[in-house]
Amino acid sequence: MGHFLLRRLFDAVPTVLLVLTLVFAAMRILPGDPALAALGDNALPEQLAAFREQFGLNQPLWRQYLDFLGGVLTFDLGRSLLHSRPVLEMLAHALPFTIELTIVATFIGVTIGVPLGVLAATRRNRLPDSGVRLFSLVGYAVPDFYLGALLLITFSLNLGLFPISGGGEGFWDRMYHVLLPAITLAFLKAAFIGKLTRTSLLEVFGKDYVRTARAKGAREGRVIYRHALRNALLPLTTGLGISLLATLSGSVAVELVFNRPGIGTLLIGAISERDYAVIQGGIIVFALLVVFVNLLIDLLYIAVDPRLRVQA
Amino acid sequence: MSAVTERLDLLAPEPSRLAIVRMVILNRPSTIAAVCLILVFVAIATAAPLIAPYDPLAQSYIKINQSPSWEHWLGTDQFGRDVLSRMIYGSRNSLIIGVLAPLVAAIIGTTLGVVAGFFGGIIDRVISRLVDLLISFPELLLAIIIAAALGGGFWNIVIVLAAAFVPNFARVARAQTMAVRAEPYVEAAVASGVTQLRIIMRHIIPNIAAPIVVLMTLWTASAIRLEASLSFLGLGTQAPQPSWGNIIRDGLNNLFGSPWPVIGAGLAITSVVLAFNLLGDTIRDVLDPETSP
Amino acid sequence: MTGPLLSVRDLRKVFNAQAGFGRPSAGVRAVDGISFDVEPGETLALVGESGCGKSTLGRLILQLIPASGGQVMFEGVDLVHLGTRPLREMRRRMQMVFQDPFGSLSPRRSVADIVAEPIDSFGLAPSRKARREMVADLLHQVGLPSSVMDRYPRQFSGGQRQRIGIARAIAAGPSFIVADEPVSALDVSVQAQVINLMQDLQESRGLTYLFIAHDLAVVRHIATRVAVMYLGRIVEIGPKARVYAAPHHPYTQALLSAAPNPDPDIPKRQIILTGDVPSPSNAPSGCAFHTRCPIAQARCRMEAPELRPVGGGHQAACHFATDHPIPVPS
Amino acid sequence: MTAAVEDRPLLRVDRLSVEFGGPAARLRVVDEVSFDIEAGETVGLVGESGSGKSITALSILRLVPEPPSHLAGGRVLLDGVDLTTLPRDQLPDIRGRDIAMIFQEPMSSLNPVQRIGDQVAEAILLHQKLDAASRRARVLDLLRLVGIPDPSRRIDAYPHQFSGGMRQRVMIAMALACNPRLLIADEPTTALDVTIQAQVLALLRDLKTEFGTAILLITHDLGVVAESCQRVVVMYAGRVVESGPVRAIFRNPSHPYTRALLQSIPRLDEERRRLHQIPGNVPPPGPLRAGCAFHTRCAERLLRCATDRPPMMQLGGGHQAACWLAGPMAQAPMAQAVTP
Repeated sequence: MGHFLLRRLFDAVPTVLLVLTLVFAAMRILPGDPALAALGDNALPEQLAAFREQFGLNQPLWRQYLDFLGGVLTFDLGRSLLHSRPVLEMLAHALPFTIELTIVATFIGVTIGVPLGVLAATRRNRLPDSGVRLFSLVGYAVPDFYLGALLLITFSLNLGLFPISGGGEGFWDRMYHVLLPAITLAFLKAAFIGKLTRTSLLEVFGKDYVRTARAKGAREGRVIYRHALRNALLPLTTGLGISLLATLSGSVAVELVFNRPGIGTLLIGAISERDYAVIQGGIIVFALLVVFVNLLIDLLYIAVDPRLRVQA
Repeated sequence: MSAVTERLDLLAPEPSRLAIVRMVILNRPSTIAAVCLILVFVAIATAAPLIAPYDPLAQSYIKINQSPSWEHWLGTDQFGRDVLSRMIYGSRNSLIIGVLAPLVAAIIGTTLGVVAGFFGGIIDRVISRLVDLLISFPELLLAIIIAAALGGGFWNIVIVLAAAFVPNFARVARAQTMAVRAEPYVEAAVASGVTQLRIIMRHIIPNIAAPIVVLMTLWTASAIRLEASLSFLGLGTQAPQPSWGNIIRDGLNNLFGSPWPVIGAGLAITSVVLAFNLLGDTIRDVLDPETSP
Repeated sequence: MTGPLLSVRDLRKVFNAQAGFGRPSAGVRAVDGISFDVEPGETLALVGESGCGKSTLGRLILQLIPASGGQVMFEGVDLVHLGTRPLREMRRRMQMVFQDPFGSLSPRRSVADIVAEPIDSFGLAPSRKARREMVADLLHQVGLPSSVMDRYPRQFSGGQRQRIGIARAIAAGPSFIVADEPVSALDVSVQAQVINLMQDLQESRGLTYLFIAHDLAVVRHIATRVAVMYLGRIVEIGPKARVYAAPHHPYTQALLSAAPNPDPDIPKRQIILTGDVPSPSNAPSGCAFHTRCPIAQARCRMEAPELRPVGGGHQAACHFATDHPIPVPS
Repeated sequence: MTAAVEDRPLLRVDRLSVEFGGPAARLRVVDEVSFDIEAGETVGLVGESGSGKSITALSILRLVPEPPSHLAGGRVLLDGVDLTTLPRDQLPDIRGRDIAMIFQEPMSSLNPVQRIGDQVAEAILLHQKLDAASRRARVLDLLRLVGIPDPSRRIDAYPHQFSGGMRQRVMIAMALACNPRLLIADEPTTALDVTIQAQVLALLRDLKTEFGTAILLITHDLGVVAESCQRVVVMYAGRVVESGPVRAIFRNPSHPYTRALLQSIPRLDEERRRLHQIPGNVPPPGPLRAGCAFHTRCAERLLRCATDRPPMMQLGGGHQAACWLAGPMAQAPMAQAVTP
């Protein structure tokens, strides 16, 4: 058990390093001079020089790389050009909104998706099964921001049941604000998880040990929940990981539609305003979130699959 | 059913491939609908200049944010441009990117996958390491990072989307290659003195083609959706070029006035992506029966 | 060409299981120092249970997997230390028949292309027409109508696919064939057809077989000499009649007594070994069989016995292998 | 075998028929199969692949998924109770308690994510009112009984920590948990090495003598049948072609298929120049066929064999064969002649 965990932790370090290098390189190969692009064409030469000085752009690349890495380790991500606030502070403010959206969306998505999948698998080729398949087909196709816009139009604009924008203050108000965007993401996740549950269950139904369970006299209910679903958890865990990551990236667009002050809005805003430090910070946060989610899924995997926990 | 056919201790003679195709397509109305929709979509995209009522870029200050009318079936956007024409030209964008990006990704990804899977050793470890890293990133995030670096624009999006898909093709190709390489008929080829290159061409590629083609069809759907998302985020097709994504983006700030541009463009994306997903499932059932759920 | 067609000397193969994180593992000694000769026209059978390394040995001899040590002299040439180009030339003289009828034929290629693969690879067919004639003749030799040439493997039964595999194996006119459990996956009645075919081809084309199998009855029928393997080593080797009549190694005795005989009246002198076949990754010390051997002594744990002659070209690797078979504990 | 008290066998399979596929392509995989199993007896159900032996066995406990299969006729009487007409929700009461089953693939027949102790205890949990402690004790006894070393430590292990032979022993322990009167073993040793197979077959024999459990042994290996079974049922293309005491079948095979089969297997105990070859291939499952299923490959076929289906001819002593040539006036029993 420890061995597998240790290896996963040990793998995470180079991954983070590689990600940071990718981000560092990405920011440095922007077409044109970053200072010019940031300050605009009519910027005065000394302004450009001050900007380069501030961002150390005129130092040798490896020097910039070390400062960059040093900064990340000491949580000093530099200051935002436009809002002259430390990037870290802006990120810290925005992060909770993204996290809560992802968690609520995942919760709703899984609690709808898994039962739907079980329903479809156990009543194969009958109404619920084709219903779930249609639902997942649509779910796979609808772009998240489009669904968000539709829900926004009907529930917020026309019916006025939900706020039109903002993240809300205080627990209940934030929950009130997060619900509609979470439902948007949860709809797509339920479709994905539903289909995945259905396919993994159907695959498990074909396995020999399910037949053994029946031969022992277990009734269908026990066969499904005690044996089949328990084994379907393995592929489901991978599916959950993929869907968590998909929600993270989906949240960017949905935050824009619902005007939520999350990391997504921050990042997209920074990109359009060419605010380097914030872009860099935003991408780093997303990258670290991805690595964290992957680690989380590996831990879940150990809990679910004894073969990883216990050596032969 | 699979357990039962095994249990039959015997292989019933397999129906010819044509029979499967006919059976799968004919008795699935959804597939016929999907194929028709794709054909319509392709027709619109190719004949865009002929059927679009107005020039998609023509602005007019007097007709800003008009709701649908006989003159403008979907109304106009904040620059007075005809939304319907922009949608028609936008389909061109989606089609080309939707087909091009997965194609480019398939070629690069499959080559990497086959090389890693067939030769193994250090090449395999390096490629797999990179693929595992990139695959852990959702496509959209990867696309955003690269788009942020490269900026928008048609060819950049193709590169962005292709780069986002390459890891998936590489991983599928590698897994399939290793599976085929372990088959006795490849060992038989080695024993018959067939050179490695010819083994790849004659045995590996034909036997991994099916899952790759299925992946390409499914990725066409994702490419169209991702292009729309990127354009919506302002990282894809740059204004004033029309794309379904940025039509929705523009339409958002005129939701009060007329939600129709958003609803129209959204519907277009959803139906085309749905059609390609359906097509992908059907192709999988025909080409790769074992893996169909 | 006098002397053996094939002589294997101290052949080894170590599969290094993934060196664990930080702790290099010793690796799995799948083939642990094996030597034997095969005379032209002979059928040497390799018998043993799973994990004994018989399939690995077959692939090692044909250089389908690189050897970790030792020598494989084939027609006077050491294959282990041969360059790729000359080795490729030698492949024409030695071919392989596989166990899995469904995996040994590429699903996407026609029977003609499959059978003609060696012909194409060694450029033996001057023209397309000649190629088709050669394929037709080969199919005829294995009892299949030439009309099946353009069909695909999925349209054939297990037995028919094995015949196609055999046609491919003899296509380039080899002198030596490694048959890796060619009939294990077939039904009894189909098994007989393929065994008879292989014997007919041996007579008509003067083939030499290395026949790998786990079914002792099939081996008794087809082999001229038998080698019994356990955990990567040969524990007994000799002419079939002697090994079956008077097995000298306790493992061979256990194998022969365990194999069910289709005759209810034959008294079962059952030697039932206890425990499981140890895994090759941590093979027991000394004689690998000592953990399950009914007559194991202290010496067996310390010292691995070498093959020693017990008369008439018959050898056994056991400290207590005397010239008469070991008394079987009642 | 003395007749049972009320002359009623433990299990009677009477003209059982099973079909697959919809109305368009109806595959008759099991065609009017009949045989009896007396209490405490081992019956071998032998046949090549495609003979329908496994489907027959699975159909006794109706473990073949319906659809795509369905019972097309016949009865399965357990102590007079017809399992084919029993409502489906009452079947679980019989499965594992009166009739238990073990399967061919030890590697995939156990639940990979559940400890073996729980899997063996499950049948007890389902059929007997025992508290957890006594259930665990019972499982330890069972594991010891089937020869698993150090059961107290192994009870909490997972299937992937066991070898093929050990897993098959766990399967047997699981099947015998509620002391069933009949154990159906579907090719229990086919996937095992020959020395391990010997251990498992010996274990089955010992358990039978100790608990009097009847065994229906499904196999394609005639050696296993000769060694373990008292009576044999030979199947071909979904039908029973011959059945009877094991010595009668091996000494006096009265159906051409049984004879050909016995002559085409290489023998451990005797030299044979060339194996007898049954021409043609095992027929794929198809619709109901006229005449005798083996006639296309039978060297001794008569004209009528193609059209008239031979009834089961009684040859005395429970030995019967479905062949026009095997009538009461059958010729002298064919010795195990070496074929010319």
